[in-house]
Amino acid sequence: MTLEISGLNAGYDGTPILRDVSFNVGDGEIVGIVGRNGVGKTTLLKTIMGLLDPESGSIQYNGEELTGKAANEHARRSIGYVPQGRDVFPTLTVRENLLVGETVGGDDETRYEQVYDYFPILEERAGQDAGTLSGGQQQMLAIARALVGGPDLLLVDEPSEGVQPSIVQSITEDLEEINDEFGTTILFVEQNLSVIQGLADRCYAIDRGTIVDEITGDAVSDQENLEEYLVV
Amino acid sequence: MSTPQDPNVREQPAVAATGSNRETILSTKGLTKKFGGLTAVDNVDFSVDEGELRCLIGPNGAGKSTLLELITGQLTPTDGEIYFDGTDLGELEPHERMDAGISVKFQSPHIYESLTVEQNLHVPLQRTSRDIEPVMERTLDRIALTEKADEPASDLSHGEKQRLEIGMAITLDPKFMILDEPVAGMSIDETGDIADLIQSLHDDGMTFLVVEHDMEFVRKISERVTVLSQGSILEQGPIEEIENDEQVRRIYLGENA
Amino acid sequence: MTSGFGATGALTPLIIGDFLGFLDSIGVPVVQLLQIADNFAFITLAAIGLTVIFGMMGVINLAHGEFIMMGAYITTLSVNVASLPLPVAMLLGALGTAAFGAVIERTIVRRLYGRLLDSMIVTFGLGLILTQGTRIIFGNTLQSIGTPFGEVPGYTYSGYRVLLMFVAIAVLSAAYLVFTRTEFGIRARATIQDAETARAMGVDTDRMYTTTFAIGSGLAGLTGALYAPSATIVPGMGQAFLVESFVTVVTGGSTVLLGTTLAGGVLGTIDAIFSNLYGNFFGQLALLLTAIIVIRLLPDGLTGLAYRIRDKLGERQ
Amino acid sequence: MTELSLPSRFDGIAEKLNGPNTLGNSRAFWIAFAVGMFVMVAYPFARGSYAAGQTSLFLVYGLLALSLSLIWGYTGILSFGQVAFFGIAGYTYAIVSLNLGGVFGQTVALPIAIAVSTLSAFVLGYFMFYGGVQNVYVAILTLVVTLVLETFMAQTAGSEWAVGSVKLGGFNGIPGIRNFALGVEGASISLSGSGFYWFVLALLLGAYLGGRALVNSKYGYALVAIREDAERTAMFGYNVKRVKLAIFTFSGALAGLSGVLYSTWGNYMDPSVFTITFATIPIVWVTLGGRESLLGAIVGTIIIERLRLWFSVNASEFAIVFVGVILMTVVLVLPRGILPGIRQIYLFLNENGPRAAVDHGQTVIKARIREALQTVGIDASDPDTPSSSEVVRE
Repeated sequence: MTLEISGLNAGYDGTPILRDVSFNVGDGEIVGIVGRNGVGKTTLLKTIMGLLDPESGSIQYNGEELTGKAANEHARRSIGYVPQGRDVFPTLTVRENLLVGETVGGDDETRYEQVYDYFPILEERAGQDAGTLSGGQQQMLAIARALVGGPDLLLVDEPSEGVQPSIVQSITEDLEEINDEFGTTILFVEQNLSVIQGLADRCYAIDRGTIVDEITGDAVSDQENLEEYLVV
Repeated sequence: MSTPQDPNVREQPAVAATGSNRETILSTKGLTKKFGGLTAVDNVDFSVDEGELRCLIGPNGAGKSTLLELITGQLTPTDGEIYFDGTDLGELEPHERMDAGISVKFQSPHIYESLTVEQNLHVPLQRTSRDIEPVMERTLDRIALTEKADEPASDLSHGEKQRLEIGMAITLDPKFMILDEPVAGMSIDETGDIADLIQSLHDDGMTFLVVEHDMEFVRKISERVTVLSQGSILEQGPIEEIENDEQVRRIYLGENA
Repeated sequence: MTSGFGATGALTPLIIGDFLGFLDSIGVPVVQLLQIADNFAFITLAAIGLTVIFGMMGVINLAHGEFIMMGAYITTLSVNVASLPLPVAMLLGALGTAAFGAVIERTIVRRLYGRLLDSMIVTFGLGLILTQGTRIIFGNTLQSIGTPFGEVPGYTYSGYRVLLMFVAIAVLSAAYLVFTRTEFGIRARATIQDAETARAMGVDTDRMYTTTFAIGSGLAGLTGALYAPSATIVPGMGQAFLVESFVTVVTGGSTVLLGTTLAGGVLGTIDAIFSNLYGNFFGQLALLLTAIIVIRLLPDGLTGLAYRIRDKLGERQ
Repeated sequence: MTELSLPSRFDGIAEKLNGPNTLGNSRAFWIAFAVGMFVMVAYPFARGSYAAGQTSLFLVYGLLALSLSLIWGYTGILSFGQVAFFGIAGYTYAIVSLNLGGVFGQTVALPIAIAVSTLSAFVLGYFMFYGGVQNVYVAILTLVVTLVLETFMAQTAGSEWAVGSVKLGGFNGIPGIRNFALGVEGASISLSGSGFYWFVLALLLGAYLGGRALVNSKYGYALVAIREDAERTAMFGYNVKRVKLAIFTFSGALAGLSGVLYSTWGNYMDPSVFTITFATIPIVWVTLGGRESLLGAIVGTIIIERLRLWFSVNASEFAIVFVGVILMTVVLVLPRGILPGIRQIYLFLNENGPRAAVDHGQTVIKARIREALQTVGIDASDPDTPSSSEVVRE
């Protein structure tokens, strides 16, 4: 078992957001957390990454207790993070953004080649400020930045947000291939049906900060099962 | 409450008919806001009628908060105009817009943490009322915080803070009330209380613009819904229509159009 | 007192003198340019440590003047007492101040992130203790180490001051390279832009703050070290740098190196003109008025202006 | 206070003076305050006119401290420039009164000096607040203005630097300013010694009570609201810039009054009032006493000045070190100042009794020490006691 979350409670300034969340992600799996806006998806991912201290509960990664460790400690354990809203460093160039994503101390040029293979546009724009990229390109950069660190587990926060549908499609395919080629485990949160169906091996539905359902196997491709948790 | 004496008051432009015979209180024309390479609000023509309770929904990053901040004046538009009650808001500073009759509850509770509940209410209240006491009592009662009037606001629960901020905003007795996610992080009971509060204020004639993700809540309070997507208005109409609209479903599901 | 620069020490002013003479002969207003360059050097060197700490961490270090004084004292004492060669003594001055800065960040400044005004007051208190502590330990003044190089032939200008102009450019360039070309610098800039995301990328932001504060302190120490040979070494000497450094922070805006360089250029020119014509006070007054006007017109100082121009040009392309 | 003995009258005034924005609104507080005032009034009888005259400097400084408490403590704007307005008024008073000469000259000089400092504050404030200058930038700009004034005044030694018949005098400043006097020739009062002391005490009392009325008024709510959250306050329709400018200007006037009194107290003005050291002293007073308390500002002033006097006699070298240490310790250990601290202890004792207070004190001190140790890398965690931040919040 790669990632095991149990009894997680978290929130901001005493505002409870997550209530008793438990689930797990196996090695090499692609797992989606699905739900509408404002149900706690981003908070969940931030808590797993160590950007937010949980009030209670535990986060275990490869058998090691990560609860209470700082985010940079998570990153050192080969957990990559793609933040919500294409959060790139806007006045750093594309190349500099990627450099920040390298695991500290590691310097593996081949990873850059792999990343540029997936996202050739980033190589073209390597010297350009990240803030000047389009929404879709920023999303690619955010994923690429996590990839150059050579993650075993990739946490992706709404890869479709603010990205044009045609590009959403290609980003979905890229993530799928990354999982295939490097065996990277992926945990993503999303409310975009086509991304969920295109990517997830299985899903957990989340509502009001609690896991309300698990959808596995063929059930994922059945739209009816997901709509309940996504549509207005 | 004073009305602004702006010499540049311009006539409000004709607005597209909204299918209602009520007066338009707020309208935007070609409103656009760009952040670097991103267009958060894209050429939006939007209007709200007097006495209406309008909800604004849309996926994350659709530009909802940006639109609100353009109306309150916290952000300056890249292009376009906003008219409120016959006045061009373009030249007005945020506090002048509030004087013109707009009031706002921010997304995350913005209250004076180190002051007591009563002191918090006192700050907006002293601007509009000569006789503070009765209004204070009524407001405390309305937001159900009478018991906690003397407690520091920092000791309140999240739901109570949200209620307090709504209470502070309504003491200004605004014509137009903006609520940014009024029930975020609230329990089901608290959400119901807020819905009742908004309904009763609306019955008293207050106009509302509410951004909210909680669709149950939207269903409970709203007459008309505007759906924003990628910075543009995708659809507008009664909640039942919107919920069954194929295009809206696609946006929420992210299917390729 | 040997300058420690060896044979180049004797040659430098001659070479500079010849070069300036050549410029003069082709009609370049050498004297005026020297004055501007001298002021540019003083202003950028006075400000660099302060702006690095402010720009990177948002903390105003009001002990900045005292950090400069510390650099000067370590340098002077290293030469006078330990008889170290001047360049080594200067290096010690910078490194010693950097180490002190690291300790201060760990013990005091760290506890006041998010309380900016309080961090100003505490660093101010630290400054008072440093000034008076130095006075109690070392007395009212130290014997000066004397300015190396002498005057530039043909000009009533200290050769060392001319050298400092080049040093100022070198320090700015070095700082620029560190913050744009090294992994440390890129991670530091990422941390300022978005500390949370930087942490999620594996950057130890706490250590980043300590290092940045140490670098800023070290740069202040270096400024003190560089001016040690040409200044009177007294405990209150840091105050001579305060007006210039604070005005530079205000005028420059948020982007550290670009802001400092731009502000140094603009303010250096203004200061040179007004100081020469009307004296030190009018120089400072002109700086202050420039700062106020810049703030009134440009919310993000000269950096903001530079970015706006860049954006305009970008849009046209 | 005999004319206030009518209960209804007292309640009416008390209503204006009392409020949530000041510490000490109880009857007990006002009784203690009256006792304190009585001691202050009686002081010259006990110690003689000369001592009273010397001590009146503390009261003059008290006005300066009040001006800083209003702008910094209540509105959240850290001004290093209070001494600038203090000095500008002092210099103006010197120049005008010495040029015009006589008691009449002094009488005319007083409003002019205060007007000049008020106008200076208004102009600087306008450029800052309407220019969008905030937070640390305000602190820096006001500090720079002060330092530039020092440079200016220090270089006025030459004979060309004179206004009318008064030479500015560079480092030596302007000597020969006469004791405070008001009136016209033949019908005037001149104040020194005990007389000056009582006069300043009355002004300080008036400023304090006026300040209390101000901060507990509508305006005071606006100030506190701006300190707590300026953006939220603007969203209630307050013109934040205008309120900031108004209070900055007013506090400049108060600092100016203090400066005039200072110049007549010492009979000279020199550029030392613009030095960075002097610019800090008001911040030390207010920090120590409690910046969000008007009385705290005054008490802090008297404590610090008394101690500085002691140091200057017994260990003058260490006076500045002491000031620095006070600044650092108070901000790090007791950020709200001693008066609010004393009040908290008083309230705690009232509620829980002395035994619990001692226990609580121990817990707090342990937590603080552990925190201090942790910052230097020593982990002295003790699972039985709550974390320091929790304790401190109580």
